[in-house]
Amino acid sequence: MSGSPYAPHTASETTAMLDAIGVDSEEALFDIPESVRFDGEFGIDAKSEQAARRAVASTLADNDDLTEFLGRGHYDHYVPSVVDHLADRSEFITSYTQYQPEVAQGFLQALFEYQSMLVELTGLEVANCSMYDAATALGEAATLAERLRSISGTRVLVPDLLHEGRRGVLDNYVAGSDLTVETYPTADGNVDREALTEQVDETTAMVYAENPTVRGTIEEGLDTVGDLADEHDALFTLGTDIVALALLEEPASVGADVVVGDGSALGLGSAYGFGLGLFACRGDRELLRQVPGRLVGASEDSDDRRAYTLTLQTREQHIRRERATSNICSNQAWVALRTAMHVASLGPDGLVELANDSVRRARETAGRLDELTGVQAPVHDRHHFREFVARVDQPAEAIAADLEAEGYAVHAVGDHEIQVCVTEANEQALDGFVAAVSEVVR
Amino acid sequence: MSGSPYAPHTASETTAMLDAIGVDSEEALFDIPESVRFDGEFGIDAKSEQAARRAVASTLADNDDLTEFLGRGHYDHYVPSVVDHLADRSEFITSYTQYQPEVAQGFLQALFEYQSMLVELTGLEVANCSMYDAATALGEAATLAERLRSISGTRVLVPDLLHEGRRGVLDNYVAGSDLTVETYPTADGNVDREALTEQVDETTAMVYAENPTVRGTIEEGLDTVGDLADEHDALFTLGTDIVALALLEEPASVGADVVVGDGSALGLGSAYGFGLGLFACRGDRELLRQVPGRLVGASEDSDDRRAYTLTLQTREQHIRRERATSNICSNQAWVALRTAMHVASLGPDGLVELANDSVRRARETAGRLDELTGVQAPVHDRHHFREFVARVDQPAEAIAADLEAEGYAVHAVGDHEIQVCVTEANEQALDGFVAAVSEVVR
Amino acid sequence: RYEPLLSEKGSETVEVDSELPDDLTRDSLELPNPSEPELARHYTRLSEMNYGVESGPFPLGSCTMKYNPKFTEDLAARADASIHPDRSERSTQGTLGLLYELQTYLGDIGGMDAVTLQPPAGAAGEFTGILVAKAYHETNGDERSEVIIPESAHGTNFATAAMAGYDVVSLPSNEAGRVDTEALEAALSEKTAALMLTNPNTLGLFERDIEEIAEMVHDVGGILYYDGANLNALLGRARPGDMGFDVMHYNVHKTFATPHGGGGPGAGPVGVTEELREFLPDPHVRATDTGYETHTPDNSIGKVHGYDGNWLVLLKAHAYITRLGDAGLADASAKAVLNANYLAEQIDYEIPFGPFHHEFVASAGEQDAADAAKRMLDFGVHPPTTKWPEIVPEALMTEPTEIESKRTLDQLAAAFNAASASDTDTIEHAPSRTAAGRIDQTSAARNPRLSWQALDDEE
Amino acid sequence: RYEPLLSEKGSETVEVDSELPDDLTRDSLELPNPSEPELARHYTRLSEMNYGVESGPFPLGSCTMKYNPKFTEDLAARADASIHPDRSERSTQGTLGLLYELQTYLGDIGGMDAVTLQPPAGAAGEFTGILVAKAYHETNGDERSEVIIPESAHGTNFATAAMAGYDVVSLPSNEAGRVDTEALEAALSEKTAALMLTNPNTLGLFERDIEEIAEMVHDVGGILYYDGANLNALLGRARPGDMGFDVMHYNVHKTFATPHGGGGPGAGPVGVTEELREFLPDPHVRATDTGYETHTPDNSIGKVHGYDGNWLVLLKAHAYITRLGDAGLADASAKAVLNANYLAEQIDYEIPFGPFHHEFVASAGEQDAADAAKRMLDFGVHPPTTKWPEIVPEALMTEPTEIESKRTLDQLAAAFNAASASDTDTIEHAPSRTAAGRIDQTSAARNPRLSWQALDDEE
Repeated sequence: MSGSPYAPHTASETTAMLDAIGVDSEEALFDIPESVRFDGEFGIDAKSEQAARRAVASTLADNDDLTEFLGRGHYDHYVPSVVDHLADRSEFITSYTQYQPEVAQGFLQALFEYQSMLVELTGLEVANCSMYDAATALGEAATLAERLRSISGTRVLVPDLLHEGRRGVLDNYVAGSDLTVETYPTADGNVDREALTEQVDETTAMVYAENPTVRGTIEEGLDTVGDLADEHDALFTLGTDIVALALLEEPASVGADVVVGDGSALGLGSAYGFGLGLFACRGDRELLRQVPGRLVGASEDSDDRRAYTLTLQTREQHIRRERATSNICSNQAWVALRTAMHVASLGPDGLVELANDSVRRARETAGRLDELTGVQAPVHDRHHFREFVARVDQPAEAIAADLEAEGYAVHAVGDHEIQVCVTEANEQALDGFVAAVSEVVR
Repeated sequence: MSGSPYAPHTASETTAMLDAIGVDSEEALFDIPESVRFDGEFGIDAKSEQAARRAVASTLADNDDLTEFLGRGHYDHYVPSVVDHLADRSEFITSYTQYQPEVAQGFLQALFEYQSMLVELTGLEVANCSMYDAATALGEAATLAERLRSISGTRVLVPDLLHEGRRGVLDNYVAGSDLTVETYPTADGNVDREALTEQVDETTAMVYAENPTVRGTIEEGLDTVGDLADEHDALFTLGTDIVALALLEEPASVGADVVVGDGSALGLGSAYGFGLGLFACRGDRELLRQVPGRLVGASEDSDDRRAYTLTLQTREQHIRRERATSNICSNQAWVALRTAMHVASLGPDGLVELANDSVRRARETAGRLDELTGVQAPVHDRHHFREFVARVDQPAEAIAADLEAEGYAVHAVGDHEIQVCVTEANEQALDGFVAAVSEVVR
Repeated sequence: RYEPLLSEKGSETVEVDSELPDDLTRDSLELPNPSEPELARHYTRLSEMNYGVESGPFPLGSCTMKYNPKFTEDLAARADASIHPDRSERSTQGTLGLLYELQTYLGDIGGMDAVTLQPPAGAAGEFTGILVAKAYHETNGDERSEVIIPESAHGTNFATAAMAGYDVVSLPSNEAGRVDTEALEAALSEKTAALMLTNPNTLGLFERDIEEIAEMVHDVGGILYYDGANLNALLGRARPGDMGFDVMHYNVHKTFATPHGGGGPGAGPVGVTEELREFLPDPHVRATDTGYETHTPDNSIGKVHGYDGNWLVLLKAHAYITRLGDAGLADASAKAVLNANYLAEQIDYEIPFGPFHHEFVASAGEQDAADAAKRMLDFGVHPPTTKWPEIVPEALMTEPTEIESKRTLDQLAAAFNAASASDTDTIEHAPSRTAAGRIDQTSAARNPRLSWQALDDEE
Repeated sequence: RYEPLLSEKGSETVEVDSELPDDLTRDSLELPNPSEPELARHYTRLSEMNYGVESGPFPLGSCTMKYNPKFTEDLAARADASIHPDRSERSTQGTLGLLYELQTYLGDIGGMDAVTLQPPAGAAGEFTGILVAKAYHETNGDERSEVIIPESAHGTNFATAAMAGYDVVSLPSNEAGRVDTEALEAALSEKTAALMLTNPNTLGLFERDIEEIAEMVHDVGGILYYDGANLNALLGRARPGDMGFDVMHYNVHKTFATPHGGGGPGAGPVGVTEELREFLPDPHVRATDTGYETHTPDNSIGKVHGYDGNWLVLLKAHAYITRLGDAGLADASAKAVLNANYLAEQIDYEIPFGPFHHEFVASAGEQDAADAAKRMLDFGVHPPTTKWPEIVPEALMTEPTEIESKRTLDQLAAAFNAASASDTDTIEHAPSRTAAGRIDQTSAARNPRLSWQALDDEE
């Protein structure tokens, strides 16, 4: 194979094209000084499609076949086959950002529908599909807080249990700003509201809480956190995920100004952390001017028929450059398409049922583990969503390693704490898992 | 789950529809006498998509993971991914026979292109995509011979080595006709032309030969068979496959009137015998009136633009009923679409290269096996295409079983004969295979 | 819009060189040589000029155009489904197990004692069933020469009977659109090999006299054959076996939602009563103590497919039945019948016969049914089957299936009614909003151009 | 044609009951409830109203809209690619191995010593790269406050620098469309943290003075940053690392053919020289004697993604590089440059700057470039990027990529020339043959309706 398999040029076409240009070789078209020309090799052999496929598959096969009971912000829910088939239609997956809306109505409408679903689920007025993941969405929420004139503080308050990835990204996002990040304590998994009350004051730019928390507990009384933020002119940003939104208190009703979190819990399944960041916020003028990411709006075409288009683009980098509300360009549109498809496939009934199952499965599984000698579960005396922390008498790392040898993956989240997440994707393996735990915890 | 997951009716819609009809239950719509009503159960539990998928996959997983060196009329060639993705577009795969050509131009054109590829490959003027497989295509060829007024005989001559499936189907297809099937001998795998000459006379309706043969040998001097049939007003039907057509003598040039065989060697891969029957024939008036299966023809639409349509439908069962040229209705259109895509993906270069590789692989592999103690290969002193028969000192069934235990599948075709087929799908396993053979043949 | 032929986009002629002697090989080969991006665009554009179930309603009577669940495609694409038919049975327990289960499911659903999955299409199923009947008679030393078929039956029935060497006796319908039992009585004799019936028939009417009919056929020693094309009306409500049918075929691409694929592939399993089991095709899958195996039934008719049928299609049908279960299957029929009756209420065309089940046949009346159908295309829906069965003048044979919502049925009815209200000139010049205008069928048949080579020759 | 919103097709409000205390849960939830067939039709129709690479040519300048090989999708769909990021390294050697190999491939291709795959997009790559530069300066105790960016650069460069807390110094181009080295000399100082450059630049011109520029930047202690958006021009011909760049990002969704997905996801790996390796994000994959592991580089900037980046996108890029190899990659660039130059020869619009490589910027002259682009839509092609870079009046920034055939380029040129020949009235009212007519952007922004709830409120 001597060329790109995806370049269609026959030798005679190449010659004809070179003739039309008036040069005698492709080489002659490269205006590159000799001194920086590359004449080495990468050492990568071209392969047939079959061989390339086999090579990549063969390496992938080095991943062990484990049943995962893992969560902590990245979840595996069963994605209906129809989502794969529809999202893979080439008109969707190979298209570009919708700068020519007249030939991009399909994707624009799908994103508009995604936004609308988020509006329903959060109770907020504005949503986008641009955030890479929950962590970067949190970072964008913080810098949004800084940009808002109605907010004067610079302190960002986050729970002490915040997922390390989210905290790390947040630190980097505020690195170029005047913001600082501080933690507030949690009590038995949830916000320690008394302690938080002590910490919030006029210098606070944003209060961040999560529901469910990273340890799977369901928050109680988030409205008081909302009030607290409101009283001190701070942004209240709530972290959650798209399944939990169907069941837990509506963010708007507890005073959330911004919602971030994991959107790809629906639509993508386990993907090694690849996902979609939720982002929704209130819809007042100031926020509309400052919100990061792409927004799709309804409009009309020349025949006065409803049509969709990217809108409020003057916030964006390609127009506003260094004064843009974010540097986001490539985003997660296609994942949002999948998420919307999955939500629509479930419908409100199915989605609420899935959320209820998430409560039930966590409770039941914790109960089964609690019956085992050497395990106490759940550690937190809270309601749980999808996952919970269990105390193990043996060292948690050893337990996790032993379980892995049995074909199961769990989190070791403390010296003697493991975390277990149950969804419909692993529920069928629960009996075997519980048996394996009972073996290894002794 | 209480209903079909693919019926969209909400309870209130069902009620509204019943009201509109004027009945009070779905039950009331069934005009079935009590005595033949069924009130039993099948005992099949409804399942979620996830559970149904898991159940079927779990049973499928009971198939052993073998590397197959199997052929004999059903072949595994690597199907480019693009074929899967394009053929699975719902507009293709969920469409019906093209009775409304104005909304079926896409599939009609694709089938017209398939027909045209077959015309090029066979040198004949007419091709269809309707045959279920090589065996039924052979059966249809025989009954076509009977219908032709230019042919008066009733004897169908087939090689003694004819594949048992093809022979069995042929016997059934002629069961309702005056035709009889006789075998003629082969010599070292190929047609014994002298013996055949003895058998052919004016009572012969059809002579059938294959190239390559079921034992992988390449025929020599097929033109004399063509002449022989021609001289005695018999139809000469040639069996082949779509890869071999790219390399071996053009059927028209050896006097073939009809070509049948395996089309799905391209486009489908190994599918437990599921496939596509090739069917091509001469284009004179008599044959055009008598040819079985669906044909796509070019025409014009009301704006005089080129358009495609099913044509010569008066031959078909839905119009001509018991005087139809075949009872074929549902056919293999979608497999033909895949085959055409695969051919187009290879292009003439790629297809000829694949065919040449098929000759090389058979020769080289036979050579490697021949070096082993306890194996002589190939048995036939012929050129081979893709596969060959090897003589083994040990009983062939035992060799095949021993190889299976090592993870390889071969045919046992005689007491001391195995047959081995090599394509790009198993070539990468050849070293292991030869080593395994060397172990088991001792 | 026009998409050029692949050959028009660029072909290449290669000289065929090989290690074989020259006289064994062809000289050259000319074929299109698109790049993969060009190929993808070509077929993407062609697909956009094609109407499928996911394009809109597809109410073709007797065709049962259901939604084809995607997960069944995923299963069919699995590597462990892609196996060679000549493998040992020991190594193919997964495939044999699924086939055995499907045989069992279909047997239970149809009330049949044994099922073969080998026939690769409905017509192949008919042929298999009639061969079984023939073998049965021959084993009994019984020479029979006729197959009786109602005039409203599917064309395949006639063609199949002829293919099996039988004379066809056509049976008129009575005024109610059902089998005329007096005419049947007259047609039956010891020459009768079989009566082929569809129930509900092509008018959607249940043959209420089915038990009497069965008795009449059996009385003369004939076989009662069930054409499964309309089985979607009866799932979980009635079974051909219970009505007295001896042989039946199933169209899994209709009833069990495997895709029609632009005409195929389908699959046409055949069920028989215990008495006929011994005649089933070779091979037949059965359970053993430890798994599954194939065997040749004692008086097998032999082979009707080179291997074991359209495996991947059968796999999808299995998956569909597994998904729906008893409740889903019964509901599918209930909603199919509900939809047909609701749609019938909404349309202006006359529907002469009833009560119908999953399909009905309206009459276009003064209009040409084919023209009316072309007009419907302009409303973005697929029209019904036209001009058949002939018992209804200018027939519009309509089967919406269970997958349509009330909303979609209302839209479909609007298309019917718009066609109904259109004047002759409009419908004769329809369609006007499709990728191609009305296509000239006559010139296509009069001057057959069946390949791009034929088009080139013309120029 | 119009496809209703999902909500218009039917929504349902469910009361939310659960085992949780009432005050922890919402009261109700209203969402669309389409059946699966309805869902399939909805998105099928929407897809038909969307233009992708397989719909036709897509010559968006600086976007590199290549064909996305299908087999890479198959690999991404494999079950063993669907794993959780918190698994042990021991159990994820397949994923870590592929990531390590991709790091190596990209390092070799860019001439960089170490590569992180964590940034989930090009802009995220820029942010990562600038954070690395910042960490480098801070580690040196060096306070720097400015990032210099040519005015023709991508908007993300400016936004990224600001996001990292830098002041942006905008650099004018010289008459030849390249970096004005005198202006650069004037802009550089010890405040200069970095110069961000694209090469070839957004006019497709190679910055021939790149070595001098690198020396100038390095002389003041600055970091030279390479924006990889235009890397498709250089594969196998030149490497940023060899030109003196210290940091670069790669757009795998451009250069390495992963799909753009209607705006994303992409991936923006970042390569650095040995000196900067210690600042790369956490975690970083490296090889051990027995396999692969992750580690935290000594002076890591920390995290730029919650986990490890857009894994499935990276997997597809790996597969693409594996398929093409050295020869394919070099040919891709050769054909991309050939195509741009050939297309430029065929079009009537003026192209003020050259010699260009994989893209060129034509001027619509008296026409409004955005109008000209709308007119091109009427010819079934996608228009180029418009009105940018501003150095060319009414810019039409055009990048056909290597995947187009001569035939397609000729058709594309015909569309350009038809637009060029169109009168003002025609182009102002274009397009007229698309699913939607010209869409009113102003009213969309003036009265933002960002959800179906907002549309309902309006009524």
